[in-house]
Amino acid sequence: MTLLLQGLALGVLTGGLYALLASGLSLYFGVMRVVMVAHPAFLFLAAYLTYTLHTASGLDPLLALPVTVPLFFALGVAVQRLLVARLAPENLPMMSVLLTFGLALVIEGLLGTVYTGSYKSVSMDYATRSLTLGAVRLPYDRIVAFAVAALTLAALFTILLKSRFGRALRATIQHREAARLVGIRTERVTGYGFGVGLATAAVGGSVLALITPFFPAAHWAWIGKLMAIIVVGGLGSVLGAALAAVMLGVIESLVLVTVDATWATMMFYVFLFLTLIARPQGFFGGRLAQRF
Amino acid sequence: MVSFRNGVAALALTSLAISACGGAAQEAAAPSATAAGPVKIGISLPLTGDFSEPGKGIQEGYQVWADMVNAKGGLLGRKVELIFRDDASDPNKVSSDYESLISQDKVNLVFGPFSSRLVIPAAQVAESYDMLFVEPAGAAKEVFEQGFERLFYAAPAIASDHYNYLAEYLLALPADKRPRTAAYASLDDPFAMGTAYGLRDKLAAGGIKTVVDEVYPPETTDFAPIAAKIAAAKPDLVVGGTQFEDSVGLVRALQELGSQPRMAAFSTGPTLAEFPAAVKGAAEHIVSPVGWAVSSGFPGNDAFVKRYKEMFKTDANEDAANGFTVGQIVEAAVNAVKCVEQTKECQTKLADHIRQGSFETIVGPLSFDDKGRPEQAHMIQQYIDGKVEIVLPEGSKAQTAKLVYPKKEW
Amino acid sequence: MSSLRTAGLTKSFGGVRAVDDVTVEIAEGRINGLIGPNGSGKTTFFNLVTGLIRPDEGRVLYRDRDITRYAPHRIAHVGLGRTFQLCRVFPRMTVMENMLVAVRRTRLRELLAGTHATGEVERARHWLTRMGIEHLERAEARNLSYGQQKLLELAAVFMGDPELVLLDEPAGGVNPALIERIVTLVRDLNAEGRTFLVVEHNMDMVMGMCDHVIVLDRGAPIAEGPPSAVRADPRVLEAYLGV
Amino acid sequence: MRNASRYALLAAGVALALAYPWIVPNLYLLYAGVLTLMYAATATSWNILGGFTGYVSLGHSAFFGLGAYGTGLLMTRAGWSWIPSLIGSALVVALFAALVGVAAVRVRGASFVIVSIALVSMTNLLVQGWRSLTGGSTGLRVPSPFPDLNRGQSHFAFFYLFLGLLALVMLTWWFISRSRYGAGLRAIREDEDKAESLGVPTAAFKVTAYALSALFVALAGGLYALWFRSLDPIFVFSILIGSYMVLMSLLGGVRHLFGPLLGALIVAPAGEYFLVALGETQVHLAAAGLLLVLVVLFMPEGIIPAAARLVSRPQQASIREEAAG
Repeated sequence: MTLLLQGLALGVLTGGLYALLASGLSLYFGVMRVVMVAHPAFLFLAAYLTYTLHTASGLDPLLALPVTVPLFFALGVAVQRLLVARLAPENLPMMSVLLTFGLALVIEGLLGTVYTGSYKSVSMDYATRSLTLGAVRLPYDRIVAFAVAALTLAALFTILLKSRFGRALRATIQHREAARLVGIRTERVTGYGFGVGLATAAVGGSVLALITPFFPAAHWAWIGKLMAIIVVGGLGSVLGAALAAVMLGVIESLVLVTVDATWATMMFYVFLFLTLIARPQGFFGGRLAQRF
Repeated sequence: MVSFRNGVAALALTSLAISACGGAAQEAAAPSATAAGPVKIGISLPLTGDFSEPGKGIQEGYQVWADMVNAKGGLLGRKVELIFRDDASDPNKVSSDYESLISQDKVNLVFGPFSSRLVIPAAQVAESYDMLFVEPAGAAKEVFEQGFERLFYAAPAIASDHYNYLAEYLLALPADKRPRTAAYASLDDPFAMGTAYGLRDKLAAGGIKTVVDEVYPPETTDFAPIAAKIAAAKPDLVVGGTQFEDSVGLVRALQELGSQPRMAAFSTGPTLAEFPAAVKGAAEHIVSPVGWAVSSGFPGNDAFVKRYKEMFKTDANEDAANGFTVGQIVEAAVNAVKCVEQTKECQTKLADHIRQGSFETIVGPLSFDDKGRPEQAHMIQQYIDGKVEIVLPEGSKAQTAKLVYPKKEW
Repeated sequence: MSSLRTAGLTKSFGGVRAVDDVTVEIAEGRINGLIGPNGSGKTTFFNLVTGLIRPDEGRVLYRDRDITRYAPHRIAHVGLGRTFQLCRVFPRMTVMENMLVAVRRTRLRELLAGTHATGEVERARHWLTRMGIEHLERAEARNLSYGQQKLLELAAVFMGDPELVLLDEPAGGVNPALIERIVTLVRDLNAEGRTFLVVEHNMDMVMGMCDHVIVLDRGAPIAEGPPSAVRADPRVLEAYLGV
Repeated sequence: MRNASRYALLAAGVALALAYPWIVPNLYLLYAGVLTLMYAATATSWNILGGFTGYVSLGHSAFFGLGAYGTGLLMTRAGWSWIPSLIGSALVVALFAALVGVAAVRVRGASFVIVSIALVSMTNLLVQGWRSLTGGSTGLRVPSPFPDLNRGQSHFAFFYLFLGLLALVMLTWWFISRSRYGAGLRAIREDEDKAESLGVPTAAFKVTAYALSALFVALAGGLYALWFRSLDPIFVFSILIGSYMVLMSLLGGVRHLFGPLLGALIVAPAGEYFLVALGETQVHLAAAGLLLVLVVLFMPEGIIPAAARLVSRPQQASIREEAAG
């Protein structure tokens, strides 16, 4: 019983992190119907940059964010404007996958060249302690990760819901043509949407660096999981992805403590297929899955 | 239409080719013409991809060996030249690398690649060309069950024997101090599982109860729930069949979840230089099997350590030592049988010599059984006061400190 | 005998009833017009009938067979063909390849046989010739002019040998000469026994070509009858003029 | 005239392919030839789905791996001989693909890609986790189908076996391309709803294309198992193998019979070249990635159409004029 509670608590914390890591993927898909296979590679690029800043300055990895977030925002706009936007619209969903797959390889190769293939890690003093609540222990680094994820997502939702840019972005997501007709510069908004997506990768990368060692090829293990999350959540729905992330995080953790790690990882794909069979549009909103 | 004709012709020619004993095969089997010139040694290593880090260590070990041999005047008076290929951690590439090194570059010798998972396909190629195959990294027991006749593992022990000294130590403890329960978590990998299960089987036979036995796939990114499972079982002993990432993940998570075993043993991870920093203070008193030590005092080891530092500006590690050991064994065999050609005759002589001989190496004296398994055991290292000390076997030249048990809390 | 019949057909999009309780009957052998102001539900009605979207309520019957829940391709198999509002051809396929897509029966042997062997290519040439675009057989569809694409779309539909043809704005974006040609074609094909249901904004064309006209407004039929009668109906004028 | 030169070119190509094992100077080149043929066969098989319907599957290595493991397991566990094992395994995989296809082809575009990626991860987890059957991470050793042949002779045999498979797949592709089934599949790529309204049972068409494509990839996987004789889940169920199929097809041209073959003939040696030329560091990964990016951006239709456009530009223009008239 204690074990189940512990598993549940860890699952919620991990799920929060998943939500942050997957939010960018939902955004790209929303604004451009693009599956960004390179997103996990960018996460690890951010993790490496965080590592460099951390080892050079000794600052907390989260203090790297003022540098990495704007950088990644600009990078995201550039990727959209210079690469993705050049693809022919008729088979954009397919070609974008290949394009971003190529990008992922480029990033992995460059990381390997610059940082070598060895493991890097950033560990802070709080990374080994935990908060005890009754029989359940909550590791501080997970709490920090969860808190950062929650704050970032809250900021993201605030931007999406309250700002003019957010409204333009949502309009673009929901109906591109209509958005253009009411005077929204959809091209520019799309670029910024990509930028925001990649900015979440900057935050996600810093958090990842905090809780796990990493190496250039580490991104492969994340692609499948994150993709499964955004499909279960409903493609293009940031909120749906966040809910699905927490749900799958909890399920993964519970299966792990009761069955084993193979089945725990398998759960992501089991739910992916269940979603496709039962509700292709996803469980938490988003109507786009079937069409794109 | 044309494609169809093509298919028929292909089938017809297949039977022809089989009966005709391919021209290319004969060509390749021909002995290399020139006896002079450098001794070329072909090596495929994972310089990129999942196994790239240890691959690089082994490459450096090979380079130090070649440098030192050439300084001494080479092999049989001929300069040694290493030809490296990157296999990108891909078995197809490993095979094609050895295929090209042997049949195209006509190398005199081949040395092994890294990882049990790549050694088998590589050894298949070498074996089919009747080449001697001494390898630095294929420690899983399955490697030796393939019927290879020219494969030798140049380290003290295969994976399942890595913890032998630790098992002896624990089972020799007086009953009131001996751990009663043990938890095992292992990466799904033949080498990592080999180490953990080798220890598990010996301890279980000695009456130490297994309370957790987890295997996790390489895709696992979150180790906290596994640690939670271990923490809930409150074992006296925690054993991780790990590589790097997972050893760090497990140690951190166990620590966070308040699991305080009396002993913690992890393979591979703690032997890497990055480990103490990655787990902060938690490295203290963690034990690991290790095949080589700076301090071992085995003949030649100090020279190796010194030359390595000169060449690469950092301290030598176990991977490099394993690579170097391969060179040492082959060097001894070549000098003994006085040939270094790609011919079946010469390669057979070399293999026979290695099978029967005993070799002084920087990891200690090595000898092999008829399957190519080394017959010694790994040492056990422990972090004591932040330093890596060799704690087992008791009374050996290499021992630098006494094993601390039970460990301090992390 | 009725060709197509709908009973209480209803479809809402987010609270708006795009098609509201439509019960109509299309008689066999006639050219029927379906008109109405923008947003009156004509295209939604087409999509419901051809199975591209599912109705919330109501039934669709073709020759007294209930096809409400049929997948679109099965509806095509029973003999309904349609064109789309903004002409849809397969852009990166040649004209001839476009022609060979339509399937009336799924017999494995026919599907797998080479197209030359089964005489399909001859049939395709026949239809292309009737549309007057036979010389473009080898061109890619995306290289055709808009009018040619319209003709190609029409020709491709007839490869499926439909008895009832639904045309969604056949005159939209087309020059007067071509409209004339399409009207003649539809008349000829009707004379050969095919039934038509035409959505069209070009009133001259509808009134000149159709035998029977149905008027939709806000998702519901408001008038029906011969063109002359419909034209005179005050409800129709009201709907169009928005009075 | 054009046809005649085309047939001459084809005949020369076929003759060269048949003669290849006899003219290469060493076994490595023969080995590389076998590997290239294998890639060409898998890429062409992939193209039965990808080229006709436009559904990009990054996960065909799932079928490759299942075909390989199926063949190996039927031989080692059931004691079948290699030919029934190979065929039996491929048929089972095709059936499995059909079942997966029913769920997978319900979604289009990006979602389909995600599903295909998930499929590789799933099969990898399954085969790796089911240790008692498959040997798990230890891998599976497959007995040699020709125990009497030495390595060179075995390469010889498999060169022609893979060549035969490639011929079979290309023949199938060609056969489909000139049938109404093929026209229907192409129409799905262009406009799925429109195809459906013309009476094309799109779901059934897609599932059969998916299964057929899987069948041939599984055959290639089975042959690979027999040839390589050492299987390891993380290598055969690798997303990279699947993406190679895509890259090769795309590079050559997905709408052409010879596209994937051409792609394989370029990518396989180029991969070797990158490794040798840039092998010391991971730059070669970046180079491969960059190549993919460039192809996608500047030659999305592949080399064959790009080359054809160069050759026949005037003709193209005349069609356009005629069309406008």
